Amino acid sequence: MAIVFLSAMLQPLTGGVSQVRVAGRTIRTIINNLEERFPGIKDRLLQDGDLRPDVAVAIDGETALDGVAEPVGEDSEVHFIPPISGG
Amino acid sequence: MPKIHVQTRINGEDIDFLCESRQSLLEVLREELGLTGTKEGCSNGNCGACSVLLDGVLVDSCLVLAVETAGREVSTIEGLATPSQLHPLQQKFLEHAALQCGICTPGFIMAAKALLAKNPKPTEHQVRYWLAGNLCRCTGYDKIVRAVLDAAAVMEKA
Amino acid sequence: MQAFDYVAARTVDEAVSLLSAKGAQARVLAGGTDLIVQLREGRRNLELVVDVKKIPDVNVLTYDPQNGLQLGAAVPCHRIYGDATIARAYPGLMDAFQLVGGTQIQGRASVGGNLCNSSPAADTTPTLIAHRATCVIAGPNGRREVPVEQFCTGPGRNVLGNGEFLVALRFPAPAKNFGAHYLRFIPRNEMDIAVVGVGSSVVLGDDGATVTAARIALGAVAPTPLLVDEAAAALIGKPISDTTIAQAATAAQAAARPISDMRGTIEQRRHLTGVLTRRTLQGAIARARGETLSHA
Amino acid sequence: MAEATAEYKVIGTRPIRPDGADKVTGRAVYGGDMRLTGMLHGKVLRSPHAHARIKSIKTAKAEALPGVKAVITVQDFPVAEDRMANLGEMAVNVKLLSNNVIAADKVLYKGHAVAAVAATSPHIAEEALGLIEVEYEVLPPVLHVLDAMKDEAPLLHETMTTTELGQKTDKHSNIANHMRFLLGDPAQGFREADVVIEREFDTATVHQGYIEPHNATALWNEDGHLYIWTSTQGAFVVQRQAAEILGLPVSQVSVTPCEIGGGFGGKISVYLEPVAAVLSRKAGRPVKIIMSRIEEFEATGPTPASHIKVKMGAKKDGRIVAAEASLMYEAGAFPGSPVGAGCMCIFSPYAIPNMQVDGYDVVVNKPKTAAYRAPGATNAAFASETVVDELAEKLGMDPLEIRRLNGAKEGDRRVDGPTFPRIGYLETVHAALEHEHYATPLTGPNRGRGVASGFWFNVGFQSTVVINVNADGTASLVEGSTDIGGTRASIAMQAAETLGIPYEDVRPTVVGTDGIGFTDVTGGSRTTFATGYAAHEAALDVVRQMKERLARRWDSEMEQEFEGQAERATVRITPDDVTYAHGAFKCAKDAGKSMTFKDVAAQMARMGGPITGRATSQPRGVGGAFATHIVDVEVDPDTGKVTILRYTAVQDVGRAIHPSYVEGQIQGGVVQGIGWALNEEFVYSDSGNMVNASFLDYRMPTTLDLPMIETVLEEVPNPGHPYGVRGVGEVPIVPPVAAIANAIYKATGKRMTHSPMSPGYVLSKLLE
Repeated sequence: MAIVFLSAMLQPLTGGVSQVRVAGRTIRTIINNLEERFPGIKDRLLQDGDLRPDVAVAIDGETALDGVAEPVGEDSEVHFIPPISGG
Repeated sequence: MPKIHVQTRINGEDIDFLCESRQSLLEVLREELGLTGTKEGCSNGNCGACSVLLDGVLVDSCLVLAVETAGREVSTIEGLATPSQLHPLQQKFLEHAALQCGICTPGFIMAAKALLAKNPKPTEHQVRYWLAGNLCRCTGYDKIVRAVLDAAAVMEKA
Repeated sequence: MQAFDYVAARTVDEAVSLLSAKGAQARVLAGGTDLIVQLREGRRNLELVVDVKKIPDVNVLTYDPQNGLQLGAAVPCHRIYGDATIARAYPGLMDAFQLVGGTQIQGRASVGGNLCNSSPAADTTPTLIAHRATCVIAGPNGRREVPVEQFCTGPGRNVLGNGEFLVALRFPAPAKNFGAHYLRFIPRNEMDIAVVGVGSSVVLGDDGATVTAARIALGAVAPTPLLVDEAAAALIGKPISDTTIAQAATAAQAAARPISDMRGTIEQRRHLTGVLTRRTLQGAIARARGETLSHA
Repeated sequence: MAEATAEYKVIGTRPIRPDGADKVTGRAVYGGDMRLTGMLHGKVLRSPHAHARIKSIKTAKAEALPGVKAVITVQDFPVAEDRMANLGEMAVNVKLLSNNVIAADKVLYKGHAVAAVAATSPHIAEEALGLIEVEYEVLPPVLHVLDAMKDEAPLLHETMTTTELGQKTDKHSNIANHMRFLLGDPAQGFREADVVIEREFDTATVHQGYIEPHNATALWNEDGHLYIWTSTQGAFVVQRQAAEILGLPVSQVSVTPCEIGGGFGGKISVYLEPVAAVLSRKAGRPVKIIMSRIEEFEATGPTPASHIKVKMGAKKDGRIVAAEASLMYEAGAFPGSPVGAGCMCIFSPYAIPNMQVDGYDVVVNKPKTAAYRAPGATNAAFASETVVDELAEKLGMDPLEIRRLNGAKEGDRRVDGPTFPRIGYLETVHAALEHEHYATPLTGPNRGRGVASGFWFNVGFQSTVVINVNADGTASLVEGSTDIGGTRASIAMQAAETLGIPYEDVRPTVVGTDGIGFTDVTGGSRTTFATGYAAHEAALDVVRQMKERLARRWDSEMEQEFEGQAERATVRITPDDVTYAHGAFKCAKDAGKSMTFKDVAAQMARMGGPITGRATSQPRGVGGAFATHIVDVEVDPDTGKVTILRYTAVQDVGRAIHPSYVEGQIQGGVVQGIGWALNEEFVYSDSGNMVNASFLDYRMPTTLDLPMIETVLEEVPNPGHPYGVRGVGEVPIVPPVAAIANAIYKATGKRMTHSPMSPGYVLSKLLE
């Protein structure tokens, strides 16, 4: 069960919960499971089945590259962060 | 607007061209004569990217009307190297990585050439004072000053 | 850039006739480092540009200890301080002539052009005033002379009438115990327009301690460069002291009428007027005593 | 710092860049140098108002001017759809991007493009601009972030509502986005703190200041294909933006990147390319447009002005226990400032248990901001690094000691959540502490020494590299990363190292969208890292193919030696039996068999034909970069003018591939930071007109304003790269503003809370 960190931006939907263990071996299933627990959170993360353009996923500190298909380890840390672009 | 026929010398060659009186030497070099080595950075004399020598004197070619060059001698970056070899300044700029994007490099090399002709053994401060009319945004100037000092030393020996 | 005709005049008379025919629609081209920028940015529209650089009279550069310096209006800065004798005779002039723009600008810019552009912040005018320069003007009615402190009449405006243009500047030979110094304040160390500029000169008595004559001229703190007699009065006839210098600085601050713009505020300019008056007087006094100032 | 260490032959050396001769002789072709047959010159008509509605545009008089071949307005562009498009590095709203290229119904900043002309000369085109009649309904502008955030402020976008903590609201406002990052319990943290410092800061709008103006040449062919030549940081990103704005399939847009005269993030968004394209289609001839320097300042993408509040609390022993910040950034005319990156960088050098950072993205009537080297981080570091300095002073600690005590290391958590991988921040602090500069006391009146640290993420993104082996044993490397800082060399060096051949034998060529696979921008400090990664992989591909060819050759030789004998079955040579080191292939099963790289290359035609290595990369393991800077200044008490006496920049560079160009990136970033700190700012009139839009009054440092910039390359190899490379280009610009502010405080006793710290500002503080 990966540890999903819920940022300050998502906490209004999670009643202030900032961390939760969620089952799922890809980001897609993790988000689906999150939706069941915190309705409305899916729309904040996905758009037409893929990550929203203004959302990026970091797994164990690594920015995920394969979007919702990204695999997630058994006790990985998952963070939803803004995407970064350089100068 | 009738064009003016101008006869001048560029890099040791007699050149003549037609231009309007409102065209700068920079514009004629680049757009009429295809000598695009002299670069445009600001077109109002504040960056030195368009530096050339006019009768041996360092000037911004954007602030010289092309018609003014009649009967005078213009030297641009294209005239610096010999067929077989780069000028020591060109060589030292490469060895010191004294350029990154390179847009200011022709202007700096022409300015440094004018400096060393006047003052073959300049101090660091004299190099910085002379080159203050040339802006560079990539290098922070450190390696440019070192390249000019190094070229001066090499040319002094030659 | 608007289209215009270009003529390279060969003589003063030819230039005068060309200029008179076109009035405000014609302008003299010497170094061009102000004029070409104004034309390119549409701040000035002309039908005719009269290039004077081929006229001998405006390229004069002569000096002798008796008659002083004759400086043609179109002589570029680099030629002036390139002449070792003149540079040694007038260090106070060289302070300003070496500052106008970067090296490239000094390859073209002329002192006459800087004066005729008549910017309140012109680098050369305060030191021309401190050196008691005289303007030699040619025009339809022949030649006339105007003391340089009267030349500028407002931002970008001067006494030149229709068909007139500046031919040369005359400087008296430096008097015994004469010393002058010009400083300007700029945010960077090069390539800026002066926030404040001050040109000061003094003549000392033989004792090297009393001031027998003085001139303090301010740049960029009034619609025109400003000769401040009250500041000179604080020094003349008195022994040199920090007090008299401070009084001169205060008088200069009082005379200044600065504005706030992108280059500086009123308070900053008023403060700097005092600072630069003090520093230029100290420099002028040192030179009057024969010392040389370390230079950039 | 590694010269060619025993470990590597090429990496760590300082060879001459392959494009060097062209650049020092003036032969290199930059975008502005383009000359095509029948080429017209384009000029853009720009709004004189900072905020106005366009009522009508009449172009008849302009079209009638002899020499004018085309006049266009927004009507000549396809209607831009209000949707997001993925452009490689960034996602962008197509409607907002298009409206910035050419105004639709409103102009939102002075200089906003309204129309454009193509003519047989630039002068005629300029005259024609004066004949275009535009009727405006002028609206009140809003020019400062704090004013724009007020409820009663004039609204730039009537339909825009605020996204509050990720949730779309229906509140109409100039605040496009309010985001928040939270870690731990800041309120509790501040209760435990023995010392708390709180300060507010303002930074002015600043420009990248690249010396080459924007340019674009376009030819929209009669067959519908669009060719673009331009100086850009990313040909593929220009291709996608042009395709989106002009409604073309990507395959119909070919972009050739010319040499680029500096970008620093400012040459990623398109401004001229779509305009030149539409002019070209209407005129039926190629069109070149070059921006004037005034247009560069008024109408490209500066970095945001900002207002920042910072509050930090520490225990007596110096441990920072709580930190809060509120960052308000001006996005310019359209939403999308780098406030998010600023929020994630502001406290990143430190491991702090309780942090809250709020970021506000606010539109104002100024040009839309674009990236500028570690975008958003320098503003933030100015604030946080000043407050850290104050904490040290209040606690009687050396400013580097408090940084060492709190320095972030592997496993510490950033405010946005993820933990750090192996990083080198503490190494930079230790190196600074032990540096001769820091050990040498600074003496003399009105002098002060300041320190500051900085962080930047760096990015990976996508690159493609192809390596063609030549018959003489040399290699031609094809890549898509435009070379602004010597990356042709740093990429060729990595390929040469992996191929085991000399650097001089690898000839790199930068090509456009028709010549290589997708490659992201040269930016984000990624080029030597990510394109270098692909070059390494492509080189491995070459070696692998050579091993396969050799295995077949040697196996067939075995066939002769064992003519029909039984043992033949046991001795088969497979590629796994072929080893390669120091330019020589050896056969593990037969010491007598070996061939050099050159031998194999020479016999390719006999061994299966041409060998082309190919690799694409989208690397993970992007190593973030840290820096710690030391600066000595002298302040003239009479004028407020600050002189830089000495500057030392310590930076974790992972592994320096070409040390001269790594030093160059650091020196260039430091000097841009010095300009930002001392004299660079956009000065606006009340009506929203930039009054200092020239290199005369937008004061960038000259040679005479600076000493030599000393660099210390700390090498903590990035495990995520085969050669340990970290991005180096952006972090050097992060510490300077704060370091100089801290130095001025030590020299004058006055805390600086505004940038630039111009003589006028410093004097006003001295006279307080």
